[in-house]
Amino acid sequence: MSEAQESNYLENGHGFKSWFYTVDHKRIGVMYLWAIGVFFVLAAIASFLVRAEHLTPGQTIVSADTYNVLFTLHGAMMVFLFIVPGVAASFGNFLIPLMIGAKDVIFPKLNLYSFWLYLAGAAIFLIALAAPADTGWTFYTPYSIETGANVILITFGVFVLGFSSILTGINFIVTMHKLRAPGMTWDRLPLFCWAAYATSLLQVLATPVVGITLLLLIGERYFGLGFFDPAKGGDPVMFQHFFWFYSHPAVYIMILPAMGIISEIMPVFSRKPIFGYKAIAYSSLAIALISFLVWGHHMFVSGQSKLINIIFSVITYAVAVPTAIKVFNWLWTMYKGSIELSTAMLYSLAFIFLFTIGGLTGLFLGALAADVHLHDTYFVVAHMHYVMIGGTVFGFFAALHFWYPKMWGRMFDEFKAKIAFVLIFIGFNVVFFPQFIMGTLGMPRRYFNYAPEFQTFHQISTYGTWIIGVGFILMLWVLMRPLPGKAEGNPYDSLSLEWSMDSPPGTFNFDEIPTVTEPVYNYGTKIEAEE
Amino acid sequence: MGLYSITTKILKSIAYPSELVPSIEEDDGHHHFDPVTEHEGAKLGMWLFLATELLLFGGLFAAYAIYRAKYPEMFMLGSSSLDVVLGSVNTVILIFSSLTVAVAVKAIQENRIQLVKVMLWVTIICAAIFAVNKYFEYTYKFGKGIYPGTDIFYSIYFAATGIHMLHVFIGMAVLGVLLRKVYQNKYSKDNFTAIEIGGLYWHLVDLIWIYLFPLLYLVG
Amino acid sequence: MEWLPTSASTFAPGVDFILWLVTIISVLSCIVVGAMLVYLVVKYRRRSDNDSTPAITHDSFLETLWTVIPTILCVVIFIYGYVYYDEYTTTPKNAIEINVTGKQWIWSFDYANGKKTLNDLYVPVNQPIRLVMQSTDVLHSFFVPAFRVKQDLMGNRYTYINFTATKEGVYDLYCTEYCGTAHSDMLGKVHVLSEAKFAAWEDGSADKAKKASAANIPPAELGKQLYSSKGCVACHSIDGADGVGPTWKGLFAKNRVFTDGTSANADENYIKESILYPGEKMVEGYGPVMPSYKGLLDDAEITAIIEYIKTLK
Amino acid sequence: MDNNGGYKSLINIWLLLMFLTFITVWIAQFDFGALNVPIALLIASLKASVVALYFMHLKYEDGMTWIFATYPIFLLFLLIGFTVVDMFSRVIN
Repeated sequence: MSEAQESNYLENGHGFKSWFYTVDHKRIGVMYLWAIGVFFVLAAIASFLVRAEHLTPGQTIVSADTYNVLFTLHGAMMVFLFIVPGVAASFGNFLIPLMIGAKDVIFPKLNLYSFWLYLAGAAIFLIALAAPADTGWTFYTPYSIETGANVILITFGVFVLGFSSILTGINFIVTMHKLRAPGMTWDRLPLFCWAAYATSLLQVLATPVVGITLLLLIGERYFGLGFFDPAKGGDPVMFQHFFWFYSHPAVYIMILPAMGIISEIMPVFSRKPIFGYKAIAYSSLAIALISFLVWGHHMFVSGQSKLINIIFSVITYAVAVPTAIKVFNWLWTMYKGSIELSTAMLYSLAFIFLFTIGGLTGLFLGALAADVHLHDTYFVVAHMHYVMIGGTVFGFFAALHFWYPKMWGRMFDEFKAKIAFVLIFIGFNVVFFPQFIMGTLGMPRRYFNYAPEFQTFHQISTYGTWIIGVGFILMLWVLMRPLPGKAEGNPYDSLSLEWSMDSPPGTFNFDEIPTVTEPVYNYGTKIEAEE
Repeated sequence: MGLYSITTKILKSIAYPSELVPSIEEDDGHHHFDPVTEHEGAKLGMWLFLATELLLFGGLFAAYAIYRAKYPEMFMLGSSSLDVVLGSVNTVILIFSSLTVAVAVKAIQENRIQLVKVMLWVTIICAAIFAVNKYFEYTYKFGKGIYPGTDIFYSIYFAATGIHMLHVFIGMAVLGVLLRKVYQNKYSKDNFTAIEIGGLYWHLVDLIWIYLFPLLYLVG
Repeated sequence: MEWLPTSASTFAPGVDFILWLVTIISVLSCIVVGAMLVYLVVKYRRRSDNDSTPAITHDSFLETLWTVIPTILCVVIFIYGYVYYDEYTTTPKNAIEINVTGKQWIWSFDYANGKKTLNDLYVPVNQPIRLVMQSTDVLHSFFVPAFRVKQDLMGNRYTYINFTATKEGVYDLYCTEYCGTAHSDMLGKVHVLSEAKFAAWEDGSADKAKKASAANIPPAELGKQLYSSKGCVACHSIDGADGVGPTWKGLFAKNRVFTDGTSANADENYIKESILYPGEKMVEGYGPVMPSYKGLLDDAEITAIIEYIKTLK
Repeated sequence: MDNNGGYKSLINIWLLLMFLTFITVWIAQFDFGALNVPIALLIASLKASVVALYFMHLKYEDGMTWIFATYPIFLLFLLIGFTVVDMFSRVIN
C-alpha cells in the first residue's frame, strides 16, 4: 500500500466540506445514493397515502384535490428525483471508474457541479411541496395550463434536474471513451458499463427535448404562447409527442442500469461467464437507439393518426425482442454453474421473474386493439410498476447489497436481509398483481373515487403496501447496522476490476493503473473451448 | 467599510458568478489525466453538449414545421412583418463574430496572445451589437402591440429568438471569462482547450441563427 | 370470478380474443421462465467452495431459438392487434352520428333529432353508432369497458369512436384522461335499447312514461335520483364538503354573497335561476363553470331538486 | 490540429458565408411556391456545414465526434418526421 493510499475514500477527510466540495467520484456517488434514498422514501410515503385513500370508495383519508396532488408528487418525485438519476448517478459514479480502471471520471469538477444541480432541482421540488402541482407527472396540456395549482415551480425543477442528468451523461460517455485502462477493450468492458453508456447516450440526447417542452409549458403559463393550447390554435397532442419523445427513452434510462447490475451479479454468484456477452452488450446499445422510435405507443388513443399508430405498434414489437433475449441470457448464465443464493442474487432472480411479467404485459399494450381497452386503466399502472419496481428498484436493491462491502467496507446480516427480501417480493406482488385484473375489468387510473365492485381489489392492493413497507423498513434497518469487522477486498471471488482493491477503495482507486489481459467474467474452467 | 466591501463583493459576484463557488481542491493533482486525453475528452464532451443544444432547439424547429404547415397564411403575414434588414445585419454580425472566434482559437495555438485578446473583444462587441439590435426589434414589436402569445407565429418568433438570445448572453459570459483569463496569462499554445471549447459554443450560437434567420424572416 | 367486463359490442370479442391469446402466451412464458429459474437454482446450487464450472459463453442454437420464437409471437400479436384495430377505426356504413361534448366534469350528448342528454347516452342495439366528440376545456377520454372502446377528447378538434352495441342493457361510461378535481366522478351510463324502446325514447313517449312513473315517487326522492343521474354530484356535495360548486347541505334559505357584492337568500326562485342561468349570480369563491340546464330539466324536475335540497339540513 | 489552414483560409470561408447569406436574402424575393422553404433550408444547411467543418474543425475530428455531431440531426428528423406525419395523416377514417 502506497502512502497516498493509506486511508480509504470514506476516511479521507471528515466533515461537511470534505464531502460537499469533493471531486472524488466515489463520494459523489455515495452522496447521490443518500439523496435519491431520501426522495425514494418521500415518494414512497406519497404512494402509501394514495393506496390508503383507496381502502374505501370516495373519501377515506384525504380529499380529491389532495389525492391528485399526492399521485402527482409520487410520480414526479419517483421519476425525476429517484429513478432517472437513481442508479446511473449513484452506482454509475461509484463504479464506472473502478470498473474501467481509472482514477476518476474525466471531468471531476463537472461531476460535482452536476450533483449540485441535482440538489438545486431537488430543492426547487421541496419548495414546490408548499404549493404542489396536481397535473400528474406527465403535465398534459391543456390541464397543466389551466389548473390553478403551481405548475411552474415543479416543471422548472425538472428542467434543472434535466441539466444535471445531461452533464452526468456527457461525463460518463467521455470517461468510457477516454479513460479505459490499457487492455480494457470494448469487448472486455463490464456489462454494467455498457448499460451505463447506453443510458448516458439516452440522457444526453433525449433530455433536451423534454427541457424545451417544459420551458414552453412555462411560457404557456406566463405568456400564453399557445403551442399546446387548443383554445389558441395549438395542439395538445404535439405536447404529448414532445413529452414522450423524452419519456419513452427515459423508461430505458430507468431500466438499462438495472439490467447492467443483473448482468454483473449473475456471473459472480453462478461462477460462470455471462451467457451471450455480445448479445447483451449490443442489445443495450440497440435499445438505446430503437427506444427513440417508439414513443407514440403511449398515445394510441390520444388522437394520433391511425397510420402513425400502426407504425409505432410495429416498432414497439421490434424492441420487445432484444429484451426477451436478455432474459434468457441471464437465465442460461446459471446453467451448469455453482449458484450461491446471496441476497443480491435473490434480488437479481426476482428481477428476472418480475421483469418478465412486466415485459409480457407490455405485449398486451403494444397490440393496438387491446391497448384501446387497456390504456389509462390500472393495467397500465401495474405494467409500469412491474417494470419500474420489479425491474429497476429490485435491480437497485440488488446493487445495494452486492456492492455493500465495496462501498462501506463492512458486511451486513444476510439472513435478516433475506427476510426483508421475502417481504418486499410478496408485498410487491400483492400490491400490483390485482391491479392487472382490476384494469382489465375497466378501472381507470388516477381515480379518487371508484365503483364498489372494485373495492376488494383495491383493499388487497393497499394491504400489500403495508407488507412491502415493513420489508423496506427491515431492509433499511439491516443495511444501517453493518456487522462488526472489516470486509475483505473481494468477498465473492469476483473477477472484475472493482473487486481487485481493498474495501472500501482508497481515494485514488488504483495505486497503479492496471493492465487488463483477459475478458471480463472469465469464470469457470475452459471445458468447452471458445468458438 | 463593511458596507463598501459587501457591496463590492456582491457586484463582483454578479460580474463573476464563478467566484461564488469556492475553489475545489483536486487532491494534489491526482485527478488530472494526461493533457492529450483531457484535451480530446473536453472536445468530445463539448460536441455531446452541442448535440443537446441542437435538440433543445429541435423542439422549436418541430413546432415551426407543424404550425407552418397548418397555418401558412399566418406565417406568411407574420414573417413579412419582421424587419429583414435588421435580421440580415444581425446575421452578418454573427457570422463575423464566428470568424473572429475561429481566428482567436487559431491564434492561441500559435501563442499570439495579443491577437487572441483583440479577437475575443471583437466577438463580445459583435454579440453586444446583436443584442442591441434585438432589443430594438423587440421594443418595436411591443410598441405595435405584438407580444408572445399574439398568435402562434409570434410565439415561435419570440420563443426561438428569445432562447437564442439567452444563448448569446451565455456565450458572452463564457467569452468574457475566457478573455479575463487570457489577461491573466492562463492560456498558451500548450493550454488552449478552454478557448477551443468556448469557441465551439459560440459557433453553435451562430449555427442556430443561420437556420432561424431564413425560417423566420425570409420564407414568407 | 369475472376476468373481463361484459362483452356488449361487435368490437369486444376481437379484443377479448387478443387479451386471452396474450394471456396464454404470457402465462406459458412465465411458467417457462419460472420453471427454468427454479430448476437451475436447485440443480446447480453451490455444493462446495471450489465447484468446477464450465466456461460456456454462447450457444448458437439456443440463442437463435429464443430470438426466433419471441419474434414470431410478436408478429402474430401485432397482426391481430392491427386487424381488430382496423375494424374499429373504419367508419361503418349507415352509422347514426351522435355529438359528444366533454366538459369538466359532465358528458353531454346531442342527437340528430335535437334531443340532448347529460351523462346518459341512449343508443339502439345492433345499429352502428359514430360518436363525434369534442371537449370544451381540458382533455377527457371516453371509455366504455363493455364496448372495449376508448378515445381522448380535446378542444378545437373532433375525434371519433365507432361501435355497434350487441346487447341491451346499461353500461358504465368513464372519463379516463385525468381532468382535475372531479375526474373520477365524470361518469355516465350508456343505455342500449331495443329498436322499439329506442324509437319510443326518441319520440319522447318514453319520457312521458318515465315522468308518469316519476309522478308516483315523492319529489325529494326524485330529486335525489336526478342529483346523481344529471351530474350534479360531480361538483356539489351533500355532506358539507367543499367542491367545485357550493355544497347543497344546508343551502336552502341560506344567505348567499355574490361576486358583485350583492347578496340574496337561497329560496326556491334563486335555486331555479341558478339551475337555468348559472352564470347570473356567482357565489363568492366559485368560478363560472356550471353549464345551463335549460331544456335538460323540466319544471317538475327542478322542483324535485329543490325539494331534495330542502331535505339536506 | 496544425493542419487547419492559415488565417487566410478562415477569411475565405467567411467570405463564402457572406456570399451565401447574400444569396439567401436575394433569392427570398422570388416566390418558388412550395420550394421556398426547401431552398432556404438548403442554403442554411450549406452555411451550417461550412461553419461546422471549418470554423468548428469537424473536418479534422475523429469518427466518434462525427457520430455525436450527426446523430442528433437524425433524431431531429425523427421528431419532426413522426410528428408531421401524424398531423397530416389524421384523415377522417
